[in-house]
Amino acid sequence: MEINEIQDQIIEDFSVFDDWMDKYQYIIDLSKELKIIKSEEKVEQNVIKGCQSQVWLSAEYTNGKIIYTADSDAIITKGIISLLIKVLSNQSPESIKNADLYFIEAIGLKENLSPTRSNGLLAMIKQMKLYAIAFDHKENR
Amino acid sequence: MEINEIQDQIIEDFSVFDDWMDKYQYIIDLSKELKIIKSEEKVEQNVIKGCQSQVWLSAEYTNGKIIYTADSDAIITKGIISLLIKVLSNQSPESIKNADLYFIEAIGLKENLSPTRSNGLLAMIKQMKLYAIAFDHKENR
Amino acid sequence: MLDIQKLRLDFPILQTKIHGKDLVYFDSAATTQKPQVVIDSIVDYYTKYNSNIHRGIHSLSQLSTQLYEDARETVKQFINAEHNYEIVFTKGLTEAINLVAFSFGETFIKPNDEIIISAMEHHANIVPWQMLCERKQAILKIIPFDNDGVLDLDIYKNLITEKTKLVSVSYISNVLGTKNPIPEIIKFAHLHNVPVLIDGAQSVQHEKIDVQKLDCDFFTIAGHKAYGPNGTGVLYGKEKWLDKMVPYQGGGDMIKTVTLQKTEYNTLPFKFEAGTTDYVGAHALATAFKYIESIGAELIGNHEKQLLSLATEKLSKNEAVTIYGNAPQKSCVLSFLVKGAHPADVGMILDKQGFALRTGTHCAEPIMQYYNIPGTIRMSFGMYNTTDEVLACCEMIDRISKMFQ
Amino acid sequence: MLDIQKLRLDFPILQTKIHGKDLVYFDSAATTQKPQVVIDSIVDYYTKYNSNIHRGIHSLSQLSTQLYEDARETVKQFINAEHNYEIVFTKGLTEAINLVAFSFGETFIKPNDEIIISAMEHHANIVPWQMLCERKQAILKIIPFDNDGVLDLDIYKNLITEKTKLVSVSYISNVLGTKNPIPEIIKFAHLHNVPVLIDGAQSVQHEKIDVQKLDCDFFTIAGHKAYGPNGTGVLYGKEKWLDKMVPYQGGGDMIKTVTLQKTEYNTLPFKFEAGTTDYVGAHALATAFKYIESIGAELIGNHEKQLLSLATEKLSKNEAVTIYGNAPQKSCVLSFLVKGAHPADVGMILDKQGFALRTGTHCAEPIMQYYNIPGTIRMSFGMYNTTDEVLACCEMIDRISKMFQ
Ligand SMILES: Cc1ncc(COP(=O)(O)O)c(C=O)c1O
Ligand SMILES: Cc1ncc(COP(=O)(O)O)c(C=O)c1O
Repeated sequence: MEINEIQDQIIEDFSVFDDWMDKYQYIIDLSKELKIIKSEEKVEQNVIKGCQSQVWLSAEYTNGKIIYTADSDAIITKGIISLLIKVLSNQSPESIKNADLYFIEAIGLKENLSPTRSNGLLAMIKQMKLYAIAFDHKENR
Repeated sequence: MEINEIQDQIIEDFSVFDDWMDKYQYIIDLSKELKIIKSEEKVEQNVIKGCQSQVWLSAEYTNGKIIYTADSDAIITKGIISLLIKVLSNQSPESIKNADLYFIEAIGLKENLSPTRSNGLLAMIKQMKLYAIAFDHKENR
Repeated sequence: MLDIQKLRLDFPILQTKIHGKDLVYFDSAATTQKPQVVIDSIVDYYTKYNSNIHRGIHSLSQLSTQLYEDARETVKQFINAEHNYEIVFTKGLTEAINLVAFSFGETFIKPNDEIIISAMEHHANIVPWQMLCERKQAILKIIPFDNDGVLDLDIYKNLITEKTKLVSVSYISNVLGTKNPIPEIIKFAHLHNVPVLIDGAQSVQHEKIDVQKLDCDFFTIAGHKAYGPNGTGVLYGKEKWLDKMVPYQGGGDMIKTVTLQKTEYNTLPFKFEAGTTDYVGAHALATAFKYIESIGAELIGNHEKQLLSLATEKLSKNEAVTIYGNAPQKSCVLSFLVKGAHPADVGMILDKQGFALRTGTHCAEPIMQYYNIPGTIRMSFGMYNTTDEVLACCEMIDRISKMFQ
Repeated sequence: MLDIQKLRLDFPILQTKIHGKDLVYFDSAATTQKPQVVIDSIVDYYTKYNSNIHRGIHSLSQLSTQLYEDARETVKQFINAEHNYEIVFTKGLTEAINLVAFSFGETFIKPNDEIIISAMEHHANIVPWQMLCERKQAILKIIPFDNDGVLDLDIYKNLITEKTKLVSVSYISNVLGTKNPIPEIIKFAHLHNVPVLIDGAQSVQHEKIDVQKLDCDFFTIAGHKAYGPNGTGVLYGKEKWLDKMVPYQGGGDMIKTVTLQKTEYNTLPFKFEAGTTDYVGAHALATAFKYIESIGAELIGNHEKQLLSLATEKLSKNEAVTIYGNAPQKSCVLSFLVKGAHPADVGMILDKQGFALRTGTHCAEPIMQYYNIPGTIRMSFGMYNTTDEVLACCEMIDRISKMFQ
């Protein structure tokens, strides 16, 4: 599926919730689906530090696609990462680089990505895109 | 003359002025009448420091009366000192000690004696009374 | 009894809506909200009296100087200091401690001297001492606490030696809520002629403080945590210490005379108030202290203790909740964790329901290291909180905790 | 052209009566009055947004953090810094200089190193360096000025040696009004790899400052002198210096991790912002800077220069008046004395007529020592002063000076 198709799917999934508690319950459930980063990759180098919670991110490049794995010590962050990976993992560097992640705002999670939130999510998206740029660059050399 | 008579006289003198400029002109003129402290007494020990201007004060005790001499580097302060000396000099320690200097408020100079003014006047009055207490004490021993 | 509903009207921000819900503000340990009188006192100042102090000769400056020195007198009375020149206005509690760390440190601390703090201190009462000890090759010693969050006084007494130069501890822990045995700590230190600094960040807003009765050598206050404005703080110090200490910052007002060769410092308290002070802040802080007095420190403290008991009782019933800090003497804050959830998870969901609780390490990482936790969720109380708010929050925490099981 | 009458309405305090007369405020060099927008920004903050920052998770804290960081961005743009982390909020200019004196001093100054200041500095730019030099056995060297109040650049150039570690001079003298040749001073220092700190107390309120164009290494601002609130200040520092400097105060927010054994410091600018900062003040300061921009720094500066010229012209005609400071490049203040009178005498009578002028040494005693005078009377200008006010004041000074002849 393409990035935007996935995003639209997520937006639809979320549209059934009219209550923050249900939305968060769903995100908590999603956290369990996260493709967890291998424990040997949970190293300093792959950590993205927020003030409150931490995020680990790793990326592999195979067959023209990037596969991300990640983890966080906060469940909601993990749930949101799970969504981000659904959207961006298994896509080409090119499309990741150019992705406009409009679903975040649409499902009401934009503020989780504000720079003041400091939960590492904003930095994580940056890092995901940096991986895409790096692999794209390698590819085109 | 007694302290209060002199005070009443000063209040009367000032009552003719309905303008601050005239009042200050009069105070400036009064500054010239000040019985200036002897230059050899203008020493550190006799100085009363304000933030802005300085006051020197000395006292002599003869025939049961205290004679004050003083000086200041500010003219208006000098004028006010001149008034204070008119009122308190040549009086007995007892009456100086107990003097209520109501003329200051009556002629509108109260704020010149506020602690924030820091022109040394408030400290000077204290010092004048301290001299009175000291001489009174000596007397009664 | 406090009429909380009436009192709440004094705090305009309490009318705020958060995500469409009524704001329930349980973050007063981080900063309290401000009553209208305090806000008004700032507006009034800038509208009617503002002028630089330094005892200028013109009327506004005179007035402004007067208001500033009146504020000092108010603070002096509020904590019952002996002299008003023992009250130094600072920009905050952190600065007050740093001032002592520098000025006391430069004056009295030599290599191998010892300073004692506790393991439950806020970073503001740790880092300045670490920095000082590094600069002076002095040694920082730590009073540990037990699992309930109670300081070990036996160990404390053994820590004091001939080399001890200062003890610095908090009145109340901002994480564990422990009310430390300050009188005992001070008495013992004084037996050995060691002065004691009290981090009073969590103090005057909850109970009447009498620095003479405590006999502390230094006491520090965070204005913004005591219903006063941001950027204000108080350092109380006994004259005998302040007088001997070298100045902290150099500049206007802290000097008697300056030549390019040599400077003579001013008397107390000005020696420690370099530069244009925040005289507006000082006035507003004095207004806050008067406000606390008008409500009654004891009434406020009792009310807050009721809230703490109620919250403790409710949360204790939830098996997924662990409370950190179970000292018998406790006040003003309640730290906890929900099983399976990061503190941020819980804080975030609570926020969506209008509950403002702080999550994280609360600038007291050594406490987190002790319990080996990433942080806590902290409910903290101000005079304006109600039992209804506590009940609603505890219910919400119950609901949230189920989501993570 | 500025519409001064309209602009004056922005400043509520200007409606004040002093001894029954209209207040004529000529003391802006000590502190400026505040426009309504700045006052409102404080009220708004406490009424709608107040919460401690430290990037807490709840909405108010998020909002408050955002407003604080927005303020930093505003300041960054206002002085055209390269990075917003080069902007450190302080409680005032005096603190900003003390911060550099300590942190630069601890990091870079060794015995016999030299620091250069000028003889016309405010105590805030003298005493911290004296204190540092005493602590580090370093040497303070002084650039002299001539009778007109102009720095001697030849001597300055000879003062710089291999041992020079820092030059610290004021942008504009708060007594003499001299606008110092800062670009030249900086260029020469940089030829010798010596960094330069600018005391910008009298700067941003009078003209546009571009720290990148100036290429200064440190620039300091007094918020309350630039239409902002009390208790605020800014230290701008080039990353390359700030980054290497040890922290100044220890406490919350300036750390990355704390253990009882060892602390790791935070990145810029937080490393230098220990404790709860005055985020409300920072926001109000940003509001003041936006206000200055909305009026136009150049228009303000030109208007004030006209006032200065007019006052200079009028007072020069009075033979009993001596003006101190006659540099060709002059701005914002006019210092003078009246023959036969102490400055306080003149200030006191002026006050009775509603004119607020500062008298005394203006915290720059070495200037007084140079001229061998007890102080000066200082007329200083803000954007809200009018030519009518200047004329009325000069006439009054003429009248007063006659009283003392
Ligand atoms: C040139 C100069 N430097 C420094 C200062 C000190 O500023 P503040 O007292 O606001 O810290 C002033 C204020 O009078 C000044 O005019
Ligand atoms: C116990 C304690 N000490 C010190 C501080 C630091 O206070 P401030 O940041 O206001 O200087 C706090 C505030 O969180 C605290 O709770």
